[in-house]
Amino acid sequence: MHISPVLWQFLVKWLHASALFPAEASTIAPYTDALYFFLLLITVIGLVLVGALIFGFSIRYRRQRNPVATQVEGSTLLEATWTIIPLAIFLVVFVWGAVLYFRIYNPPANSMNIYVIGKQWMWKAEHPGGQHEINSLHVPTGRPVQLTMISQDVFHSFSIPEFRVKREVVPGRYSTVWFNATTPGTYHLFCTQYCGTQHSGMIGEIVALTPEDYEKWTQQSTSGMSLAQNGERLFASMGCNACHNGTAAARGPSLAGVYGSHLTLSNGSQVLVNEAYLRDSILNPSQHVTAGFAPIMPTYQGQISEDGLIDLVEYIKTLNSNYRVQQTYVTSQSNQAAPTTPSEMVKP
Amino acid sequence: MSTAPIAISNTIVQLPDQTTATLPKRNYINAESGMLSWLLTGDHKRIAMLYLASITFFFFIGGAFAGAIRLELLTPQPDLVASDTYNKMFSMHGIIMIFLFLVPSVPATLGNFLIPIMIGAKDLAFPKINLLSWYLYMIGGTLTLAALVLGGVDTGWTFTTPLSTHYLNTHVITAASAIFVAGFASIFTGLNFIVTIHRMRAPGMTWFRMPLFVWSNYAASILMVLGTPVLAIALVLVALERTIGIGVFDPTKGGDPLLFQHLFWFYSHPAVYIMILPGMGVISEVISTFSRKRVFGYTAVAFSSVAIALFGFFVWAHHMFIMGVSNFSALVFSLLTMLVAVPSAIKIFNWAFTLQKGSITFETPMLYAFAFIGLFTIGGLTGVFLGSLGLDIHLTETYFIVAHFHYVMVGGMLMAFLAGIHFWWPKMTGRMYPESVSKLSAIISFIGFNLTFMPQFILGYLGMPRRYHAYPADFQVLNVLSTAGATVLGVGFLMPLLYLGWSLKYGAIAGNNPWQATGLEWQIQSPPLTENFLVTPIVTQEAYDYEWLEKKTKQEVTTVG
Amino acid sequence: MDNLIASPHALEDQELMPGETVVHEPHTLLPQHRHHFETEEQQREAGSFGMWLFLLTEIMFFGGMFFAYLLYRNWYYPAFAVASNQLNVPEGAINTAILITSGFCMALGVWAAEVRKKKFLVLMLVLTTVFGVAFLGVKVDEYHEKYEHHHIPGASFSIAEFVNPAAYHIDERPLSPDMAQHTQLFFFLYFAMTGMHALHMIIGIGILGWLIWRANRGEFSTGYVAPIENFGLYWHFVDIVWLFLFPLLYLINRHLAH
Amino acid sequence: MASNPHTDVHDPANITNPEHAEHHIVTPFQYGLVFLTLLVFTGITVGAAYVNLGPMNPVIALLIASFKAVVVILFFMHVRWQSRLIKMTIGAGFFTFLVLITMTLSDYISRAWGLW
Ligand code: HEA
Ligand code: HEA
Ligand code: HEC
Ligand code: CUA
Ligand SMILES: [Cu+2]
Repeated sequence: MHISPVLWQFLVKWLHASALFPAEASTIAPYTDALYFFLLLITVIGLVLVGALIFGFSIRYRRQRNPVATQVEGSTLLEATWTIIPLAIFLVVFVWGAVLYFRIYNPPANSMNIYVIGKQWMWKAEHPGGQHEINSLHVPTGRPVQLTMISQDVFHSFSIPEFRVKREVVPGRYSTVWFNATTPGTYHLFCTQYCGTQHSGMIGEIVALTPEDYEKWTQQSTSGMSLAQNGERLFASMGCNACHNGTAAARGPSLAGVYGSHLTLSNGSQVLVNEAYLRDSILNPSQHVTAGFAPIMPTYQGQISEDGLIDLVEYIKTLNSNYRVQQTYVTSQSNQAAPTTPSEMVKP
Repeated sequence: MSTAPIAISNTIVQLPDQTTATLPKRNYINAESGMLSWLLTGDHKRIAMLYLASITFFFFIGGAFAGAIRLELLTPQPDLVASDTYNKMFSMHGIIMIFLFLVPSVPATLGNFLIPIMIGAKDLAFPKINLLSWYLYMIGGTLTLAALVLGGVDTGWTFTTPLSTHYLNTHVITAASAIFVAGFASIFTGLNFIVTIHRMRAPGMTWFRMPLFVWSNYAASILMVLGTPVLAIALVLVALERTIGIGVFDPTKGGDPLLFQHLFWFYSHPAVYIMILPGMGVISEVISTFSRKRVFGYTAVAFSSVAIALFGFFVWAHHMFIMGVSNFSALVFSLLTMLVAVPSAIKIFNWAFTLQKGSITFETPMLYAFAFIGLFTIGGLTGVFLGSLGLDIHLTETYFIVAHFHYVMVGGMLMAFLAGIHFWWPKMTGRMYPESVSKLSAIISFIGFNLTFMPQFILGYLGMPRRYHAYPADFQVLNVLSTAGATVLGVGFLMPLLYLGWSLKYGAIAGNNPWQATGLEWQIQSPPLTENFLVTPIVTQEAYDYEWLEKKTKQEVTTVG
Repeated sequence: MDNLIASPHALEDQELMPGETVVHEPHTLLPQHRHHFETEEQQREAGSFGMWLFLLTEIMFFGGMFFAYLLYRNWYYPAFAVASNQLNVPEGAINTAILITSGFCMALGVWAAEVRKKKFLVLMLVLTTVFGVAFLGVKVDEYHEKYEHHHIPGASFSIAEFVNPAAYHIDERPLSPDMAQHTQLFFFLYFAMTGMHALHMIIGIGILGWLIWRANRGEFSTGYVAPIENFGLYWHFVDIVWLFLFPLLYLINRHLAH
Repeated sequence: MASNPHTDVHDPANITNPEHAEHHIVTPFQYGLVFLTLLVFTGITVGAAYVNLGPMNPVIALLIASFKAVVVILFFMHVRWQSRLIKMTIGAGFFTFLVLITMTLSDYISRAWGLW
């Protein structure tokens, strides 16, 4: 819906100032709000209509004025009207809502990725550069940020009202959401899915920083090890490289370049290798056996934490050539393992 | 006592001369006496009264929890109770209100009492199963109280896995079995209604002569019979998972937690229509009676009940939009949600047009019915907000939902229940409730209700999550309003308890048909005889045929007692 | 829709109505007639309709488990196939036959009641019970076997046989440990479904005992067949559930086993 | 028991009330045929399981099971001679069951479609 931008801003500012309305701090927010106001309008119209009918008739046909009722059977025309008009309105709402849904859940290709782990009762964010945060999340404004989220125990839900985005954080599987913050500031972060005793304590803050400030922040809070570097260590210490060493004699397939590729499985189907697939093939390897290999890989279910899995996944994502795999024999000091600055963190 | 009902007066109440009137000598209440005669009764009317007493009891327990919740939320800090206590409070509030109050509210009390009479039968088809249903309900209630006394449950009423199966060590199994047992109570009620409506109608009572109340209860019964067992099996699986922990719902063992959600909502979405449909039936009766007019578009209203019941089975995943159902399913379920909203809209407009050209009076039931229409419209349309995929992302799991469902459940069904209780009180007890006090309480509840739940819509859009024990201080003002409203609302709900109790002894004698309504139930004495009809009625008139009633009233000399 | 709309007993009773009062003259009605029904016919039809509605709830009740089975069978097909091969097909097949026989006896029982042959009715009910108990007996044996092989889900569940079948002289390909873990899901569903089925049988046998007692007193040989008929519906429904359980649980991927 | 005072009071002629959809009595012979059919198909279903039919194995098994179920419903449970109401009731039950299965399954199947 197109309200004049001036009017829109006025309305939003005014509502916000009277604390009846959350700030619009992401690019999505105006879209959500537009649908919201449209629906509010429909509701008000519907309510006024129904109210007018009820009160109008009540006054016009009250016993004192109309002592004898006139029996009416019904009217096909009228009834068709109030079947079709609401139906049409609801269908518009459906289409609009569906478009919005895909806008919110379909990240742009160039978004930067941050991992989020939910557990009773805290949020842990892991930036690709290795910065860890608890119950807070620093993001730059002006560029799309995708969150890849997973829960270690029960359902949680990651909600940023000022951005109008929210997504369930599910145990056992990655879920994603993205946003593009517009205004620097500090915003609420809530866990909105009931998750046990301290559910209401599972809150935090979203700090949206200008790109420059964000740059500064990443520099200051780096732990020195990127996720991929952590993953590299794990890869060695868990013994993965015993099989995945990229040599001809290796019992497992080479993982170089596997991310983003299409694999053929032994049952003939094709899969796209994404984060979820990588995670799953570490935990349930026999679920999808790569063609040409025996199902000998052991399961790591219960042996690697979700953090560790994220590290491994990030590491595997960075393996683009056999050369890197060879390198894993020596725990590398390489700073090539993963980009530390956001500008390089572009998803392939 | 005047025979013609068309006196120009403020009220159509046709009370017999109070100086000479007495209650009928023989009626279902005094047919037998003693505790056992109630506990072992097969009479649908007595079972209805048993149900009425028990659901009222549970309503006030649930209401007490609501009061405590609102009190805690008065301040942003977690100060009144501990977190897990708070969680137990809203869980018990939800469980009690839904399974022990709202689901049985209209069907098991008014429906039980009236359906056989409305279709001209002497009782429900299976009186013993009807009684069994009440006992199951009581066992369920007792188990719930046991779970409460033993220390409570904190799953929320939705029992979300894997939280409920692996992460809570409260009395989940006790609560689950309580719901399991109470579920069978509602299955048996529904089964009884369906058989009765199909098989026991009086001669001449065709389907399209049945009062709309019967239609809507029929539709709700279908949902009870087909939906509830799925909830039962879901709860059985939760209990098994909790005790032996196999992993049907546990992702670390290869199970899918969403499977539980599918099974749970397969029941619980139809359940919301179990909760609203019988209330809609009440509204049809009340609106028609007090505007003295046949319901506008009888067939459309009747079929829309059935349509709601049918479509109600196809939309459950709208409770799981962001929980990980596929995008394809989200789309399908969102579309179907839009479709299921239409029959409700049809009903609203048909009721509004029933008033047109009527001769309207404003007794208490009518006030409640007006409240229903307004509040249900708000509640229903905000349901459409939630059904709209993109908006649900922002609104789900916030107070917006809490407001939505209180508008439909409290503003809708509870108001309809109160409308029905007032409307049929004279029939059930033989005595009138006091009119002006009850009007006052209707108005108080209406104001209190809006004050309580309107701010929650705003809170929801601001992002305040539901099931929060403590919240950021910026939300306080609206929460204070809400708590204030709840206090008013509490008064509004406490008043009927008092004056209805009072009226049992001191209320005016009602006579057979104080409202001059057309239903068969109004053509027999109040309170009715155990066997309802001395002579099985032969139905020749349509439902809501006020001309027929007028003729009939003119002919007969009304006697009471 | 027609027969829904017509009141089922609208016309036949009309002449009676005006004079009829609530005080029934007992000699016009059977002892089992309940006061609130107009006719025997109405009571009978209400009874069987009610029974059918109850069976609908049973369909949905088992339906939830069938869906869980369907889902996990597709997800973990190898585990389900191998675990299914550990079930005892001969015993399962014999049990199917036993149950069908029991259902057959029940059907004959209904016939006996209809044609008022008391002795035959009692005999058939007894046979129904006997076959029902036999079914449960076989089931107990199967459960016991699962117990011995540590196939009962829970703490003592062991996947050893699936990971290393050769060591147990089982002619199967080994499963990887993580897939083998999912055999537990199979056995959980196996026990939940057959257990729930067995529970229905046990309840049924209890009712059968009561019916035999009543039949023996001659209650059902005077044309009052409703209880027998309705119980028959229940019993046959329980059979039907088994008719699906047997192929679904026992017969997954049998041809690869040997 | 013939001595039971209740039993010989009155011959309940209205069990086979002519005005009503007559109460059909299935003969033992018919039951016997059904019984044999069921046994035979049980044999077939076991046999079919040991033949490699690829993805058709479960389909065949389910078809046979459904066939047997229909036979039981029609004959043992007398539905063939029942009123339309009963038939519709049973239909409604299976319909709802199918709704549960198909709509839920469609979620699981379409999850693999990613954005679609
Ligand atoms: C009585 C109970 C009841 C009723 C009747 C309804 C009715 C509806 N509900 Fe509601 N709902 C609940 C009880 C109920 N609900 C509960 C308890 C929850 C939360 C459960 C939990 O999580 O704890 C819930 C949650 C809920 C959700 C899930 C939100 C989420 O978790 O994210 C959704 C989403 O689609 C929804 C939608 C609807 C819709 C579309 C209707 C429709 O049926 C409404 C139809 C009615 C109307 C549309 C109004 C009449 C229309 C008019 C007068 C026309 C107006 C005029 C014009 C259009 C011009 N409801
Ligand atoms: C029929 C259903 C029903 C009814 C009638 C109500 C009635 C009320 N509810 Fe309820 N509510 C639910 C169903 C219902 N609720 C459900 C299903 C949930 C979700 C639970 C969950 O998340 O799992 C919920 C959740 C819920 C919440 C959200 C809690 C949270 O998410 O943290 C709130 C908060 O305001 C609330 C408030 C109220 C209020 C103020 C009333 C008022 O209308 C109540 C008014 C009545 C009274 C106040 C009683 C008056 C009597 C007395 C005060 C006397 C007391 C007597 C003694 C102490 C002996 N409810
Ligand atoms: C015993 C040898 C072995 C070990 C140890 C092992 N793997 Fe594997 N892995 C395999 C084999 C063989 C496959 C291919 C068959 C399959 O998919 O199961 C494979 C497949 C994979 C795949 C799927 C991608 C592809 O190309 O098929 C990933 C990702 C993977 N392994 C990661 C790991 C990680 C991470 C570790 C350590 C934590 C690890 N593996 C340890 C043998 C092994
Ligand atoms: Cu985590 Cu709520
Ligand atoms: Cu719903």
